[in-house]
Amino acid sequence: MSEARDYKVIGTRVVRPDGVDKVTGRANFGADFSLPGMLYGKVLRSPHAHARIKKIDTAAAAKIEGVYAIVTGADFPKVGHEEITGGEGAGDFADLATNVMARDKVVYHGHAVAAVAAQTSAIADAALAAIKIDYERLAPVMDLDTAMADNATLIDERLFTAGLPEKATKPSNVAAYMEFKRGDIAQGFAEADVVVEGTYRTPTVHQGYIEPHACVASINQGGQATIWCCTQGHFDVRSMTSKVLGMNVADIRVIPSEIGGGFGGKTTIYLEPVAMVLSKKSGRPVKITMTRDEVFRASGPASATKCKIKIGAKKDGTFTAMSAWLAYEAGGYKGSSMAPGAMCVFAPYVVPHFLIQGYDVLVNKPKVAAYRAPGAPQSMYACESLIDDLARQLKIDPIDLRLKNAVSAGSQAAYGPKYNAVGFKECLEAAKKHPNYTKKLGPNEGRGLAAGFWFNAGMQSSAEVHINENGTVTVVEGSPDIGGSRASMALMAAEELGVPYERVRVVVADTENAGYNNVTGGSRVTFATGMAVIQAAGDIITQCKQRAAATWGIEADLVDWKDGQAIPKPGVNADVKPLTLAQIAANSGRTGGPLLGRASLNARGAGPGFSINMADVRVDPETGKVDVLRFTAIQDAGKAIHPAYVEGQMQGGAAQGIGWALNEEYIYDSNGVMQNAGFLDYRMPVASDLPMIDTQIIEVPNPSHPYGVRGVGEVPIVAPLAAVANAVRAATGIRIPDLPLSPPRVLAALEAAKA
Amino acid sequence: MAKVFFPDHLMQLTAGVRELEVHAESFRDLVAKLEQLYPGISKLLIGKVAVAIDGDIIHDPFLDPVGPDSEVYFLHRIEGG
Amino acid sequence: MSKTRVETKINGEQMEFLCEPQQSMLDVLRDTLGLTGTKEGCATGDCGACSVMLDGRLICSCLMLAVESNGRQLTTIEGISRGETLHPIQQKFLQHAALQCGICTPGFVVAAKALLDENPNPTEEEIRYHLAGNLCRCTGYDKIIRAVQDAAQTLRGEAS
Amino acid sequence: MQAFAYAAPETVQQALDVLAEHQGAGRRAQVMAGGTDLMVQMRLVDGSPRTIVDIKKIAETNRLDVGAKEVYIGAAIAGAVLSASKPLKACFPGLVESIDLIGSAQIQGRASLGGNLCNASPAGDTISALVANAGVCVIASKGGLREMSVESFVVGVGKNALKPGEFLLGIKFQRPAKGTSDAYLRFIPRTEMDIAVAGAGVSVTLDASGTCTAARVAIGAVAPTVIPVPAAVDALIGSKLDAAALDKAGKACSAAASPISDKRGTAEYRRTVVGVLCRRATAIAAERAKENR
Repeated sequence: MSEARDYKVIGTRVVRPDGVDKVTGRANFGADFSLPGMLYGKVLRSPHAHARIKKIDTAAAAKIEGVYAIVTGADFPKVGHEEITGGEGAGDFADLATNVMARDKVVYHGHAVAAVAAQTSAIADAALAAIKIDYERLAPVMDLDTAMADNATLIDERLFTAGLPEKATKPSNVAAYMEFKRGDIAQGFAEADVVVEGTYRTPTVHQGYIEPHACVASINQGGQATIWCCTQGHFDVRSMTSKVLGMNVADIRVIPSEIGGGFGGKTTIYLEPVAMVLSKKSGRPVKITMTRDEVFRASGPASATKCKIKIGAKKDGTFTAMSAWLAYEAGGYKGSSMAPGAMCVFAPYVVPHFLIQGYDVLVNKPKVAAYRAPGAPQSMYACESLIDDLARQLKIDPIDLRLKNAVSAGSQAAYGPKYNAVGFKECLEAAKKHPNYTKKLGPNEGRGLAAGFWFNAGMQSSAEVHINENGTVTVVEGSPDIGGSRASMALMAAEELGVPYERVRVVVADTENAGYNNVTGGSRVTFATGMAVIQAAGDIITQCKQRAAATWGIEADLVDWKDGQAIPKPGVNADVKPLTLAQIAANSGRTGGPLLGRASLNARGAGPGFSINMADVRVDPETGKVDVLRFTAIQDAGKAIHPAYVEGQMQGGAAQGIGWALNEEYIYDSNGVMQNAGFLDYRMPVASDLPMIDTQIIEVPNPSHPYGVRGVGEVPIVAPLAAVANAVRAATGIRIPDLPLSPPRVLAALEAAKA
Repeated sequence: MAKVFFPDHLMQLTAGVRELEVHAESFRDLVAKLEQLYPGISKLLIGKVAVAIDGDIIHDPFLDPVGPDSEVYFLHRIEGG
Repeated sequence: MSKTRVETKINGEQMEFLCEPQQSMLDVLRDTLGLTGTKEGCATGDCGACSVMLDGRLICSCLMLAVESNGRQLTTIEGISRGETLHPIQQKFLQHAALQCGICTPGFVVAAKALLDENPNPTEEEIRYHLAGNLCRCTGYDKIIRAVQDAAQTLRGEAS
Repeated sequence: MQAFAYAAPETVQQALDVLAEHQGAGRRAQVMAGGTDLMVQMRLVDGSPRTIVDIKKIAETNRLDVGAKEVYIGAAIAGAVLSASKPLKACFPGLVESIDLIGSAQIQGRASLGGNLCNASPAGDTISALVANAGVCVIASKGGLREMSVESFVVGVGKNALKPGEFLLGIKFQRPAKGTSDAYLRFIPRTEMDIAVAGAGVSVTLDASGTCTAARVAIGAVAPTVIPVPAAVDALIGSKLDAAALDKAGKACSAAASPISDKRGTAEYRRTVVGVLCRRATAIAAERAKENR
C-alpha cells in the first residue's frame, strides 16, 4: 500500500532511453522492416458499402508476370463463433476473420475482398486492377436512425439482439442491449425541482495515428511463421492470427516494431493474416502497408453515437435522478464500446436513481476499434453538456454544481463498486483555484468546463530484470512503447533497486523473448507492467540479500537493501562492508549464478482517473469558426512517474478531443462511400490551430499500487469535447448538440437563432 | 459474509435478486457457492465478466481472496484503447 | 520499364541510384537507398513525416519525383546530426519530451531545422505556422513548440 | 503500352518539341512545375503512364521581374521564392498572400503560381487574386508566345485553355497605379492545410479623396470556376468604401455565387461566407491602397 515516501528517481524528467534513435531516424517502425526476397502485398477493397459477392475472377491477375500469389476469402479457413473476451468490444472471432478478408458479403466500403503478392508494388497494383468481382449491391445502412428503424435493411440476417429482457424474435441491426439501473427513476425525477434533457450526436472519428498499419509475414514449409508489425500488443496479434488462420500459437512469433501511434486502433489485426496466407502461397516473405486512404476506410474508427440524457436536480443542485439512452455504431460487425460508454456516463457523480440503456448497432461502416477511453468521450460529452446547461439554469457555478455531486472515496460508482481514493474533487478544487478559470474574456469569447473519467485497466503483465556483470540493469518486458514507457519502466526499476536511472536499459521483447503481456492500452502499462517491473526488481533484491548473506556467512533475513546496497540489519553483529549491486553481480558466478528477477501478474486495482478540462474559445459570428484561445487540463495521475510524459498524455488527449469537438468526422455520400479519407479533409488539428495546453497534475495516490500510480493515457480525451462545446455555448448563447462544431454547423445555428 | 451485487444482465438468472450475502474465502469459492444457488451462473461469470472486490477491478479473477466484509461487484470487462 | 540513372548528393555524400520515372523521392529514399528515417504518413503532402531539404529548401519527399534530384543536394533526418553530437534541435526534443511515439519526429526535426536556418528567432506563432504541415497526433504540439523555441535560443548562443 | 518517362527541357523550344513529339504520337505528356498537385493526382486519381515534362529548368518559367511598368512571374517559381520577394509583395500583397496560403511550408518549397492556375481548381487560391489583379497568361505555343487573360484561361473545373502542345510560361500584370492595392482572403475550417471553402480576391484604386475609382473582385470555390463579380465592382466604384458599400459588394458576391454542398461546406454556408470575405478583403485592400497613394 502506498504511503508518503521520498522518491529518488521516479517523478524526475529524464531523457527516454529510446529517444536518440527516434530523433535521428534510426528507430525502426512498422514499414521500415524488409527481408531479402520479400514480395509486396496489396489488398483489393470493396467499392461498395453493402453487397453480396457473387463471383471473383482472378485468372487475368494470375497471368501477370511478377505476381506470386493471389488470395480471396476462399483461401482462409472457416472460423466458428467465439467471443473475443479481451475487452469491451464483445466481438466475435468469426467476425474478426471475415473483417480481415470478406467471404460472401462486404459490409463497408473498403472491406478487404482479395489480396496479391508481387515482385513490386506497381505489379501488385496492376494485379489488383485485373481482378474482377461481381457484386450484388444492397442498400447501405449508414446511420443509427436508419439502422434502428423497424423495417431497416438487415446487415446480418442472422443477428438477434442480445440482452433484451424478452428474447428477441426477429433479426435486427441492434446487436445488443444493455441496462444499468439503481433506485426508482420515476421517484427520482418526481423529487427534482428542475428536470433538463437533451439529445446529442457525435460523428465517426478516427484515432489518426500518423503511422499506417504495416507488417511483414514469413512462413516456412513447416508452418512456422514470423510476423514483424507495428501493434499495441504483439501477443494479441499472435493469438488473433492463430484463431483467424487456425494456426498453432507456438508456431507464430510476433516481433513488434516501434509503433507510430495507436490510441486503441492498433489493438486488433487487419493485415497480418493476409500477409501470412500470401507468404504461404508464394513461399516468400510478404510485406503489406496500408495507404492513408486504407487506414481511414478499412481500419477501425470510433463509434458515431446518439445519446439522450435527462437529469433531475434540486434547486441547490443536488442530483436526484439521471437517465441515459445511448446508441453506438459498431460498424459492419457487432461490438462497439457502448458498454463502457454506459458505465462511464454518470461515473463522476453520486446519483440515487438512474437508468442507463445502451444499444450496440450495426451500420455499413468499418468495424469500430478502441479509441482512447473507448466509449467514454461520446456519452460523457452528452452528460457534461447537459450538466453545463443545468448549472446555467440553476445559476450555480459549474464547478460548484459538480462538487456538490462529485464522487469521492466510498461513493458508489454508477457502474457498481464503491470507489477507493479518487481525485475528482481535488481536480475540481484545483480548477476553481486555477488562474485560467477567472481570466477575463473578450467579445464573442466563452469559457467551458467539463469532467472526464476512465476506469483504467490492470490485466496481465510480466517482466524480467537482468543484472549485468557490471551491475547495470536490463529490464525485459513485452509492452510496446508508444509514448515513453521504457523511461517509466527504467525509472521504477532504478527506484526499487536504488541505482541511477542511467544504469537501466529496457527492452521490449518479442513473443518468444518476453513473458506474456496484454496490450499497451487501457492506460495499463505504467500501472501493470510497471508493477511487474517493480516486483521483478523486488525479486532481485531478495536474491541480492541472499547472495550478500552467503558472502558474509550470515542468515539472509539479517540483510537489508538500501540505496542500491546490501547492508546488515541494524544491530547485526557482522564485520562486513556493504555490497553494491555491481559487487554482487561481479561475484554472482560464485554465489549461485546470474541474477535474474522475474514477475508475472494479473494486476488488480487500477485506480480510476478523473479530470477537469477548461477551454476558452472565440467564435467568429460571421463565419462560425471556433478558435481555441486557451486550454487547461487538470488530471489525477495518482503518482506521476515521468511528469513530462504525463503532461504529454494530457496535452495530446486535449488536442485529439479538440479535433473531435471542432472538425473531425467521417463524411459519407449517399452510397456509403467516405468522402474525406485523407488528412487533407479529415482535418485533424495542426500546430497553428492550438494554443499551448496548460496542465496541472493532481496526485491522489492509488492505494492499490506501490507508488500510487493511476493510468493516465485515456482520461485526457474524455473531457475536451464537452469543455469546447460548453465554451461555444458560453460564447454564443446557443447550445449546438451535435458534433463536430464545424463552421457551417455553428453558423447555421447562429443564423437560426437570429431568425 | 461478503456482499455480492449482480448487474442487471445477470438478474434474469438470479430471479431478480440484485444483492445477497455469501460466505466465501476466495473468488473461486464464491463462484462455486453462487453456482449452487443459481445453476448455470458460473458459465456467465468465468471469463465473461470482470469483478470488483472491495473497489479493485480484476479481470479473470480466481484465487483472489474475498474477506468477510468484502463487497463484490460483477461488471463488464473493460480493456481500453 | 526502363530505369533512369540519377546522381545526387544526400547528406553530403555523392550517391547514385536507378529509379523509375514516376517513383517518388520518398520511395527511393526508403526502399532503394535504405534511408528509412524519412517516414511515410500519407504520401499526399498532408502530414510532413517525409520532410527533407532539397538544396536547403524544405519539401515533402512524397511530392517529388526521384529523377528530379539529379544534380541536387538533399538533406534527410539521417544528415541532421554529424558525428557523435546530436543537433541542438534533436537534443531539445529529447529534453522537452517533445516526442511520444516518434513517427512524426524526423519530419519535425527537419522542418524545424529549415525554419531556424532561415529565421533564428521565430515567434511562437511563426513556429506554429511553419510547422503546420507536420502532423503530430500524440503531443498536442505544446512540447514540440517549446523544444523548437529552446533550440532556437541555444543556436543563437543564448543560455536557456 | 506507354511507359512513364521524364523529360526536363532547358529551353522553351525543347519543351515545345517534347510536347509536340508526344502529342503527335498520340501519347500522353503532362507538364509539371512544382508537382505538388500532380503527384497527388497520379497517386489518387489517375496513375496511368505518361511523359512528365518538367519545366523548372527553363529560364523563362523561373524569371521574376518587378518592373516599372510590368510585373512578370515565371510559371514554375516556388511559392516560398515569391513570398520572399519584397518588390512583388509591395505591388501585390494580396496575390502573394494567396500563394502563401497554399499548403504547408513544405508545399511552399515546390508549389508554383503557374501550377495552381493550370490546375484550374474552383478553389485555387491564387486564381481569385490573379483575376482581381487582371493577370495575363503568357503561353508558349508552337507559333510563338500568345497571351490571354486569366479569366478566359480557366474554362471549367480542372480545365484550362491550353491547346495540345502548349504550356504556361508565366503571368504578367500591369504594375498597379498609385492608390491601388489588393487583398485575398479565404475561409478554411482550420488555420492551415485546408482547401478554400470560399475565397475572395479584391483590388481597389482610391483617389486622393478616398473615393474608389477602380476595382476588381473575384470569388473562388463558389462556382465551377473562379468568377469575377461586376456587381460588386459597381457597388465599390464611386464610394468611399464605407460599410454600406462593402456590405453591398458582399451581398453582390453572395448573389453571384452558385456553390455546391460537399465535404468542405454547404452551398448555403459558402454563399454567406463569400460575402463576408469580400467585405473583409475589400477593407484590407482599401487600407493598403491608402498607404500606397
